[in-house]
Amino acid sequence: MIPAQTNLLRNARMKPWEPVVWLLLFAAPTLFPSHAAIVNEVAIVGLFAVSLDLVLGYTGIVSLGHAAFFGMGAYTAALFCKHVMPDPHLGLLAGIATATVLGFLASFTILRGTDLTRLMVTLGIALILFELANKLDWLTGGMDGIQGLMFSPVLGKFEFDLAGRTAAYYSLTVLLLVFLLARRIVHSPFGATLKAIRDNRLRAMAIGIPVHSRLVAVYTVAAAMAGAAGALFTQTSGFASIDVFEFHRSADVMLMVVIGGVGWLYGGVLGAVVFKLMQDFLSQITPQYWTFWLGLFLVVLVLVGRDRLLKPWTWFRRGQA
Amino acid sequence: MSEVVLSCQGLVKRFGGITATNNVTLDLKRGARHALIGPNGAGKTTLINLLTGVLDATEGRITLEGQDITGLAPHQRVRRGMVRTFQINQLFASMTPLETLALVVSQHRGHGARWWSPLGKDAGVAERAQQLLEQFHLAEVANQRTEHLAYGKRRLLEIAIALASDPRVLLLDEPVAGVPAGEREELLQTVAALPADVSVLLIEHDMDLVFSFAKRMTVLVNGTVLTEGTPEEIAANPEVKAVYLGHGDEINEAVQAGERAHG
Amino acid sequence: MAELLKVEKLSAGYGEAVVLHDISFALPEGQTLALLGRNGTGKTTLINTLAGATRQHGGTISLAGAALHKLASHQRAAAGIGWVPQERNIFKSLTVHENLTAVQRAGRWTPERVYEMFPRLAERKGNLGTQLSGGEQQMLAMGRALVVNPRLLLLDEPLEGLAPIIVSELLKAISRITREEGLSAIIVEQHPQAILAISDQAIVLDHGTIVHADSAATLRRSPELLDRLLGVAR
Amino acid sequence: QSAPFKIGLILPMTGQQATTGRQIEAAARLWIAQNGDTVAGRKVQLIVKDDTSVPDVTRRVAQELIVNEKVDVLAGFGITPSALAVAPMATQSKTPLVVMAAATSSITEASPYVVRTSFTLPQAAVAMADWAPKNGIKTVVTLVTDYGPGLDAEKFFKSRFEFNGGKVPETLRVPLRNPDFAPFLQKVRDIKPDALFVFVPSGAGAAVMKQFGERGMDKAGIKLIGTGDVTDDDQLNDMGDVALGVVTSHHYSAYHPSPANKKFVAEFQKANKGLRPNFMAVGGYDGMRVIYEALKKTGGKGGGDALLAGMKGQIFESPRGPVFIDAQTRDVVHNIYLRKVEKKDGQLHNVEFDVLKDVKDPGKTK
Amino acid sequence: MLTILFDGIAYGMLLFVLAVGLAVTMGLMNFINLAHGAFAMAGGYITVLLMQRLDVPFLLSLPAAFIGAALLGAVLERTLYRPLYRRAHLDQVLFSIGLVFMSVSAVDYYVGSTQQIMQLPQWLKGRTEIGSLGMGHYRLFIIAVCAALTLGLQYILAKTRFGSRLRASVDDQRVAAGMGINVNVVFLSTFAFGSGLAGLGGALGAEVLGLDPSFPLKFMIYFLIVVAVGGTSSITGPLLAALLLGIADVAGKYYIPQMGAFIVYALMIVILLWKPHGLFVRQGGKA
Ligand SMILES: Nc1ncnc2c1ncn2[C@@H]1O[C@H](COP(=O)(O)OP(=O)(O)OP(=O)(O)O)[C@@H](O)[C@H]1O
Ligand SMILES: Nc1ncnc2c1ncn2[C@@H]1O[C@H](COP(=O)(O)OP(=O)(O)OP(=O)(O)O)[C@@H](O)[C@H]1O
Ligand SMILES: [Mg+2]
Ligand SMILES: [Mg+2]
Repeated sequence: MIPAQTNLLRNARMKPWEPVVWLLLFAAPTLFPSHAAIVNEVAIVGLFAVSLDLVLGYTGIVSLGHAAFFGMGAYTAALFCKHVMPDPHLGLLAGIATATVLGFLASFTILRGTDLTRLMVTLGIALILFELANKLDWLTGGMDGIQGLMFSPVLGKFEFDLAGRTAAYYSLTVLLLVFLLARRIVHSPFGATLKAIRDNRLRAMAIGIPVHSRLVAVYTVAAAMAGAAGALFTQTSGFASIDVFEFHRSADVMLMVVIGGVGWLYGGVLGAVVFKLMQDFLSQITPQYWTFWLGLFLVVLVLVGRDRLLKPWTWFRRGQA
Repeated sequence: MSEVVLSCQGLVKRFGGITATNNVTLDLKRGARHALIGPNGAGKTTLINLLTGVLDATEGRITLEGQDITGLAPHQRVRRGMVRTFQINQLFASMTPLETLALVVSQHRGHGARWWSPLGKDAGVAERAQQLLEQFHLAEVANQRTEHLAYGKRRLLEIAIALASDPRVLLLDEPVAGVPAGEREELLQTVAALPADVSVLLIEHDMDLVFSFAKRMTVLVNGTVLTEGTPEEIAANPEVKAVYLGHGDEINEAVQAGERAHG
Repeated sequence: MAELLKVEKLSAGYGEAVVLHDISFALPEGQTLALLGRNGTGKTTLINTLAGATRQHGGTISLAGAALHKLASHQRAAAGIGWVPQERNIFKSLTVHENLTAVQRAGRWTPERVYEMFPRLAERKGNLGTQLSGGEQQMLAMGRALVVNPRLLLLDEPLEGLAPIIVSELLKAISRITREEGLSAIIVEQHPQAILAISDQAIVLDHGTIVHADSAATLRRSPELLDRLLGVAR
Repeated sequence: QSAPFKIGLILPMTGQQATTGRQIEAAARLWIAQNGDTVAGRKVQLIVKDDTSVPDVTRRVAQELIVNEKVDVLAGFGITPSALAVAPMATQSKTPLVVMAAATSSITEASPYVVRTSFTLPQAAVAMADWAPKNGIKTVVTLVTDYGPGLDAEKFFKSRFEFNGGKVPETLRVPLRNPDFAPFLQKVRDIKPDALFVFVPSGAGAAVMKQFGERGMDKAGIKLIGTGDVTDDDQLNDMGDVALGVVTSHHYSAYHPSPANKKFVAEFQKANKGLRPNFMAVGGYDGMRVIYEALKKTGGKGGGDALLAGMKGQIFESPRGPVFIDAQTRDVVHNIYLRKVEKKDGQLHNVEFDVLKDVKDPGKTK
Repeated sequence: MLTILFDGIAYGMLLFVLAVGLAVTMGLMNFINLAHGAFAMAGGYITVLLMQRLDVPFLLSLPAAFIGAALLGAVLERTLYRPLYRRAHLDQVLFSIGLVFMSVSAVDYYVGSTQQIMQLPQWLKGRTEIGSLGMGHYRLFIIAVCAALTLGLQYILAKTRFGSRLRASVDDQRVAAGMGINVNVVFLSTFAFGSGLAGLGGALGAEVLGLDPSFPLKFMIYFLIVVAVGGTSSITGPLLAALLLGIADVAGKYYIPQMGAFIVYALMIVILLWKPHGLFVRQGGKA
């Protein structure tokens, strides 16, 4: 193999620490059975964050309405359970399918414009879906959502238990599968064209990349992944509530991706872990004022930078001129 | 080998009240080494932007290999073999030169939509990328992020990208601006040495380079074609001298003026 | 003639990296200095240091007796520095006219006079910085430095990308301005011949230090010396 | 020494519903301060959690409380979806779930373990629909916030009011995210009904009232009536004179003239920097009583079903007046008062002037 | 009919004052400051607390809100914001959201989470009817203040060099400084001014929109809509956008109340798809 090829392939190779991360994640529900619920939540938002990173980090498209796809997946899974069958696997596929369709349609709104316009258009779409879910209460249960769903066991064997172990493993497995898929995508020539579009759209066109169809493709794929996260949400909690479309869901997932670092698939997962654990931890200590400390964390994180965060002694060193 | 490869008829581009391109008709023959010169703001860059589809023409028609491409998107024109460089570098800041070139080569070979195998999987792509790196003196910086490269190297990469997609028609917009004086000739020689059926259109203000490179020249003034001809004809054309070249003695006049002043 | 600029033992660079070492020279009022050197030898860094846009590590700069090195970048313009940066750096969200008026200071040079010198700019008054051709941006950068009404012009490759006829006119204009208005200038160029012709002095940089200082005329007449210093004889 | 008796109090402590959480927590703590933290020999421990008004967070918090903390009772619940999200877990784990705030009728039907000590919107709305036609109000336009409780209020008010012979020419629904009430109020003004019936989440009430006054609707002869959320005791005093004369129906007023209430209000204010308790607080306070009494009945043993049995059918004198936990529906039965805002001792109060006794939730179909 | 138009204009004007500061920091300084609402909230609380606790008259508390928020802006600019101008937009988002979280909790801690209600002076409470047109005095007052503000701003940006010096500094700090522009002062004063405007908007809006600690989060979307639709390159853009949205919202809710919340969002999406750079772009077209 010529050195150039080795160099090119180096990035795509699995690093030694990667299996370790996954082993730890999968060990968590067993090691800390009492925290299986939060592991499940982390896995779901982690999946959601990976989906956003694909568009935000790798393609440079800001989206503040990612909850639209999450919510679509969530409601589809709920309706599927209620009206078709309680099987979670098929429900998951159904959630993915509707989110994919929605993502494909929505992708045409993000082709043109500035970051700000895209931000607002995506946000607007999620807000409209929110209002729709509220208005169509014969279908969606309005503000109260669809409650009390009972799903059949995963693989026909594992009941969703009260402690949330089954839920955690179910979500982690889906996260792993989607993650591996995303990993493949970003290291492929297709992934490289996405990065090219992010870095310089003009030049990307000038080397023959069909920018619009790439954007449509990646946005649709990301929407499908977000839909999977939404379906998991419904299936592991037994309900779909209207706030799956809420602004704060889109905003939180964006924060997570940025906290973990954009354009690095593990960033989404890491951000989800950090954000959720921190939120959980802080709100235990001070249920009233935990947002203050979370805010402080974000401010400090940005001011000192991710790389220096764990080295407080460097915080006050002067930056260069 | 004299059939027309790229041609435009009656091309007009207006920006609000400004007519940057005014009824330009131009033919580029197969294998041409053609230079496009003209005063600053004459519309040279705009013309390239129109030909490549970066801008939409207000009026006029563009044909490539006999087919009308006026309405095609930029990337579709690239697929038909027309490639350009930019007057101001347009690079992929976060990628390395190696990745950049591998990407361009694989896109050119039709692998751009492949999502299942890694970028370096195809040995042919890697090989071609390596070859380009060496040809453009970029091998030693092949694995640095592009945004950290020195200006001269970035300029070289700009041109390497264009050549990576094996163009049939190559449009170069001031390719050597900012390239070290010693390397300019070498660079243009690389371009001149492209296969004989590749057609090249060059924009450049360095007249030594232009006259050593071009077999044919077009002069653009105020968005309009002033004249077209061989280098000899252009050099001798009084109008061209008046609006663009000058008479070649201004510098001396300036010197004399200066010497007079400083004694 | 009174000394306008005096640089002593100057060292400067970017962040921790020191690019320029121990630079000393002086420039009398009304004179022009050609600053030569191969790629990456520190020409731009020297110009930027004079303009206050790098990190200075040591040495002094004085302009007409005042200690320039103690001033912040924006105060140096008031002290009499006009700067044409190598990459032009036109303010892209301002129109041509605003690019000039935003930085204008009282003095002989007004936007109108700039338009007389570059009629092309007058025609493009309302264009945004991004809507100019490469050469027009170069002209605007020159005009923008002039309306600051400086005593010392710092020109970093001002001829790159200009049509030959403009190059010669600009050269004439520079030599006229320095002569008639007592302005001093430091000019960086890739093509030494053109610039030496209108300069009084020349210094050659290599690896961030001055390797040769001479009168421009002498250097111009010795191509073999130029070739040795710069690797180009043209 | 047996393990402490744990009450998991899940409330919105941050965000727009934060006042709800604040009032309920303060009331619960007041109850403990007044009645000690030991019941039938069992130490009572209160675990307060923030659910940020997001149902899935509520659910996870409840799950952790049940699985890790092994709480004996879940309580709190600021909004209906949160209560609904937890209901199946209450059933699954046989943990009694005491709803102290959320007011949609259907919550008690979501699980046999749900007990409510707050109120239901239909109770308040229907009381108003009964009172209004008797007091010269023949046409009413309703204005409610477009979500579960609002729709409940609209539905029950309208049907009962029309049953009583009144007319409802228009029902207006305000989006949840709505900064300006001007267009809706203008619409009402143009219709000129005898009265405007309003339900908005507490907090928005002040804005409605002010704009109502600003628009000169009172002068145009339109009365403002509504459920007690509009003249929430928590804020009433700051609303100023626009609130004077507004008639509302509700189960609790801080001005309720009973010794029990006087004591409750005084001690609540003392413990909370003068904060006036509102209907949320009384829901929390009574909820604690229901839990304490149930625990007593089990002799300190606890146990989900035993506690639940102990909660059903409790009758007691609350600061709001007599309260009965209907053993059938597990929902609260209490008086609904008609009140008018008046100035007493320099402060604005909801002064009760009429009462409908022992109102059951009309929303229960079974 | 006319009354609806009037209400819509007043509402739009209010949105404008609240958002214009953001148009300045985001559009002119290119800084994504989601904490804008926090400054508005600061202005609102300054007014309410001054009036409630110190009995300061309403008219005096308005400038106090402006100055207070501006000072707060200035202090934060010097200490926290300055190093972030050159950072990636996403970092700015993270940072300013962090500030919002902190401000929400801090206000909750010091003032409490209840709605603050302020008492307007008597002369602002009335209403004037001219034929079918009914005008609330407070809304008239808002319109007057906003009109004056718009004219003032327009003057500063168009007739003085400040606007172009600011944009020059944003385009290229290093070179702007080299051309003699005191970049730090330009940024500091702009930021403080933008924050002050937000504060004034918060003070004016407290009466109509309500005021509680979640204010910055609740209204962030509205500010962003105004700025996105109006485009970020002028003052007239956001003004017209705010008016358009205000009128559309009020009229929509009046005539088709069922459509309630959809109208504004749908309008925004349609406008942005039609004109991706906002309604009003700086002359010259495509960038
Ligand atoms: N977007 C635009 N809006 C308005 N005018 C424009 C725009 N782009 C270019 N122009 C004008 O069109 C004219 C042609 O510009 P162009 O860049 O094609 O010139 P050029 O021949 O490449 O010049 P140079 O040799 O200086 O690069 C210029 O005068 C320029 O000001
Ligand atoms: N921003 C920067 N940060 C760090 N190093 C830099 C930076 N800019 C330039 N340098 C380094 O400083 C040295 C001198 O660069 P400078 O730009 O001054 O050279 P120059 O003589 O102007 O070259 P050119 O002819 O290419 O313009 C080079 O080695 C370069 O790599
Ligand atoms: Mg050009
Ligand atoms: Mg240089």
